[in-house]
Amino acid sequence: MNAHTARSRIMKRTSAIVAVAVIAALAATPGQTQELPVRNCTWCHGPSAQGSGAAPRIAGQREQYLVSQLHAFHDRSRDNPASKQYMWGATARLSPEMARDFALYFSSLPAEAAEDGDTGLAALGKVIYEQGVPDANVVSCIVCHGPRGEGFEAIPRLGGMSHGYLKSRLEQWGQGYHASARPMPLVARTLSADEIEALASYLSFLK
Amino acid sequence: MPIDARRTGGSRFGAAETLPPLAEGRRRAFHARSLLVVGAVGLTGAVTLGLAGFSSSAKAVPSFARQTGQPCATCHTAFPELTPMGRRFKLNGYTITGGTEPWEAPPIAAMVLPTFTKTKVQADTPPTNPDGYPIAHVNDNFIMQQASLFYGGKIFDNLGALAQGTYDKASQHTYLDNTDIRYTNTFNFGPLNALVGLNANNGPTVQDVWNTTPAWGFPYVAATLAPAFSPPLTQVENGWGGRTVGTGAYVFLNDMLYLEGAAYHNMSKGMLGTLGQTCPYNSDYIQNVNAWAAAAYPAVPGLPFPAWQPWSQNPQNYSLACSSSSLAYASPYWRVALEKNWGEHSLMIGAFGFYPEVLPGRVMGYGVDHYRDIGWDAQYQWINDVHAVTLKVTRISEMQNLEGTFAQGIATQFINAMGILNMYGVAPIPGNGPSNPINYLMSFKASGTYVWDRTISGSIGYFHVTGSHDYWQYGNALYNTFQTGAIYSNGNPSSAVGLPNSAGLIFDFAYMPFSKGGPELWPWANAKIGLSYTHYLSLYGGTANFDGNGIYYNGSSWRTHTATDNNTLFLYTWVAF
Amino acid sequence: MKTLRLAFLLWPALLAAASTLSFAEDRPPGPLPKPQLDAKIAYCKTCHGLSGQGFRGAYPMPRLAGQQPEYLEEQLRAFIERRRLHPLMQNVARALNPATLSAIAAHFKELNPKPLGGAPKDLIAAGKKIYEEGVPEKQIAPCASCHGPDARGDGAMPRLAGQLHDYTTQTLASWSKERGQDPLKPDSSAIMQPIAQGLTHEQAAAVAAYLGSLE
Amino acid sequence: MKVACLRLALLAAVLALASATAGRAQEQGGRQAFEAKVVYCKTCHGLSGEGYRGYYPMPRLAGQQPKYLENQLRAFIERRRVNPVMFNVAHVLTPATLAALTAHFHNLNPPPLGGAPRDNVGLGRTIYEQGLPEANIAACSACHGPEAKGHEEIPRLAGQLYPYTVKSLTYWGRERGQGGVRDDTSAIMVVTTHNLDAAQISALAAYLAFLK
Repeated sequence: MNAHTARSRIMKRTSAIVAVAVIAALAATPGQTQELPVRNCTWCHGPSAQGSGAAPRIAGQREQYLVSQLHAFHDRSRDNPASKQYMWGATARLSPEMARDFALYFSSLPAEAAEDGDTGLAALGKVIYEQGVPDANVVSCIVCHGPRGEGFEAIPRLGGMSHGYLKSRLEQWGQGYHASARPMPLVARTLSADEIEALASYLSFLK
Repeated sequence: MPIDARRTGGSRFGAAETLPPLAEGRRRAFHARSLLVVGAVGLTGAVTLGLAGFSSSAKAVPSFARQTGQPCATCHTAFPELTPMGRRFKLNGYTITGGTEPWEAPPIAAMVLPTFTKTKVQADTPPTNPDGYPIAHVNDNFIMQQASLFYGGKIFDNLGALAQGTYDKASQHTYLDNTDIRYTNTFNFGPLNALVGLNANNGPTVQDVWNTTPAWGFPYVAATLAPAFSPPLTQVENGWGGRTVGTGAYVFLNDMLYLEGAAYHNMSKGMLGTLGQTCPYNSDYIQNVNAWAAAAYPAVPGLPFPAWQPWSQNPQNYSLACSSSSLAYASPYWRVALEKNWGEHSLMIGAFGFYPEVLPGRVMGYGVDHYRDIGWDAQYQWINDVHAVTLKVTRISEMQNLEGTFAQGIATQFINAMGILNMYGVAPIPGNGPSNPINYLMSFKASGTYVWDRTISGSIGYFHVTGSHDYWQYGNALYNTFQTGAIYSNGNPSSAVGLPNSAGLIFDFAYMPFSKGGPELWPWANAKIGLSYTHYLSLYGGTANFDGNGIYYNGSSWRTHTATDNNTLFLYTWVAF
Repeated sequence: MKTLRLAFLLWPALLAAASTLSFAEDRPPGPLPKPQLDAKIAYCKTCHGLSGQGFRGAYPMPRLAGQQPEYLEEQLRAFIERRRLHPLMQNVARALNPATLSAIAAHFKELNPKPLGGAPKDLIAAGKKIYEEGVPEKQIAPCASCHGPDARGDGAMPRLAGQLHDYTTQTLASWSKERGQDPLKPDSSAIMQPIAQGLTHEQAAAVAAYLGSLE
Repeated sequence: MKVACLRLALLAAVLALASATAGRAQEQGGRQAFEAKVVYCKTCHGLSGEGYRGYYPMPRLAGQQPKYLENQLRAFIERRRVNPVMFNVAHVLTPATLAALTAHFHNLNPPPLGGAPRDNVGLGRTIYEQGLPEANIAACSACHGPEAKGHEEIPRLAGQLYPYTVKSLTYWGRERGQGGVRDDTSAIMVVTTHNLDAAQISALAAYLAFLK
């Protein structure tokens, strides 16, 4: 009984100390995200914005691209199933200023490569990425997205994005979603399932 | 729940044997039912356990949808089951925004839950408690099971809460249901990203974000007017919810590793009363007091309370009569989980532990029961645009060092044997306590849920309870017969073979019309119309006549209890707005 | 950027100044040093063909290869003095001082690429006839009498051999509108004026075709 | 893995054989194949051939002189003009497809894509129309025409993308006239591109970018 009482006391004291320490730590950190509620984004896109699940990496993404996509969600022209489900609501009340701020913030974060594609397919993906398949009217991606998949202005950075995200975007363009994002629907329509798989694999490793 | 049920069940004191057993039976039936609801099958943290016998549930809280601008399906597959995003919303302390601001629409939501319950064979007695739902029938019960009011959302900055106030129709009272308050922040230490939170809640695993732990495990809703027999539950399952205060801290590292520590403290009876958690009283005691104690014992100065007053006129009576167990000391709880998300997949493996130090029946002087509950759990989810599959498995093993109950049982037996009149009108615990000072109980659950297009869900669950052999704990038909001289069904967990072993299957189908967005007028509304069926494979170590008892049905035909008699069809409608 | 803008603002002023001032005043006398001269010649060849053989751009750019230096120099002066109207060439020529101009003219004189060609072959015979015999009924003298039997020219008389036929046609058609435009300072273009006027379009085309085929 | 390697090998084989065998487009023949090829071109060069600003600027093809286009596509194949991507694109085109494509693009007339700095459009116009004689920069208009519509093998410049013009003029000698081919028309531009400085190129490109 005494032992239990003592244990209980220690526990109470320990939990109190822990609580105080944590509160102190919390209070001591500068509120770097006070104005910009980045947690609204990192909630799904991962704490370092490296993407999680269906939510793509947004860290290091092109600022102009991020802005354009936020607007596309807002005006509902980007109508992929996941966009519709998550991003329409998330951007419904987003002001253009805040969209710009978010874009600026996330574009400034360092990006990590997902490296979750099929390594065996990466070589084929590289050929398609760099050269296209002219016989099949598949354009080369490199001309718009750059040799390291770095993107350009409002053309997104692709290097190191997750295999699953890239794949579903390409598939969904082929299915008619987000038709306003020309010329990507045209590109996606010419790609076979295998080629999409290979491209997504290659890009997931590209840094 | 056998222990609790015994504790709260009929007294063996004095004229107990002469009291109408029916009342006792009702009581026990009621407790068994509430346990089913709460814990085993239990909805979320639902609360109250054997004690009060009400159950509740929290679900897709529309105020969350308003605050985030997200449809229910962002966080829930089939609510209240969470998606990876739902888990992160909770871990972030309900503070994610993106939708309406609190001043535009307060984070208040409401919910009603009308249900209909039908068992394969009607119960021996209508499921209700002495002052509870007055119009329950032995079968086919329609009830507006509960109505809840939520505060759900950000309070300010990084502080957020889910608090649920519930009116429970079956027990006809209002109480503070699942409550979880959090303060969170994020830190980066080099490559390490840490989401740190402080948390206060009112029941173990109420704060947990996976649906493998008892508070939010499958099935998510169950009848408050449930069948007479239900398997016993472990401590972490049977829900200290609503009767304890847990404080703790957690950290979620790199979006992957979750570590949590908490301590649960007892709530004072006064606080329980304030929060609406009525404390079940001992009917024997009341009957004793009202019927004859006052006459037998005129006022005696110096007694700790005026036992002769009608119980209802003296709050202290009520307080003392509270027969629920309480936590004797701060009881630790820990949780470890590793969740890995890749693409559309999410896998979690984890473990948790709860070590309640229980004061049985709040009776001091006989010692404390020490429990050690260790749970292992795993959950796999695959969610894409159309399909969502969730597979869950949980195994909880409990070591019971029943020091206090055992000692009280011996004392009760001694009192009964010696014919000693207990001046307080209350035996230490009713019944004889457990046969063994140390028992074990194991609860295994596995379930799978498939949701199509976020609107139609189908689930199958399997539960299996095994434990050590204990005649007194799990009932003894021969003993009952011998004791009472007549054969009654008392509804008490009764096993002809002294085993808790039970198993069953649960099927659940539901339609959630508003998961992708509610009606135009109020797009945050959520609803779930569901049908569930529980099929008992065995109860208390048997299938046919598992309790060794029988009853004269309709006054003439003799009937025994079969496990499948309890098979329950349950129709429910959740409407939250 | 600022300097650029400044240059832009100053540009019209520079143009105006250049047209009134003698080119010699703001430029060092004497020919350019070799590298700069080469650069200048390459500049000419951008339009007039890499071997001076002429080039068909938006307009036909005349062959300069083998051209008489005296004629070349005179024409460049005519551009500068606006006796011959050609905004582009006026602009080009005023950047050249006399010594450079001479050096360029000497350079082109030495070139002898094949004619650019492209003239309709069926007109060559008729053109040869006119070139060698003139059009007596219109008092048009044989071209050969001034430009020489092989059309190589001499001194102030330009070489015509190998000239782009479309350039020749266009030149003859617009003679009086393009050349001898300063009444106060008549020049040798007056000699050709009646001839250019006297030739019909078909005759001019025939002569041009013949000249275009001459090496 | 195996499948991937196989596909890769196949792709390589196709690439190698493509110049020797007739292109797929011709084999398939028909209008549909041609339309697909047109869409293919437009994927990069703009859906109306107006050009597109990717990581590399994709030049405007609309209104371009067929002869110029044809010559450039041949230049890619013959490696007179070095561009790995366009090499791949060009070498699968049959002569008939190529001719039809150039005609198709010649007939398009979308407004210019624009998007150039406007500060020095005036200087650009001066260079274009009059040249800079002191700097030995010939007037562009002499060859490319007063409206920059081009002529035969002389390309249209009007409406060309600013970054493309800048890039072309800046790296002229490195991209064009490669492989020691003597009669490549790109030689004509060498001197001018050499003499233009960055500011002048920018001004010129900006002027052309807005020209309809």
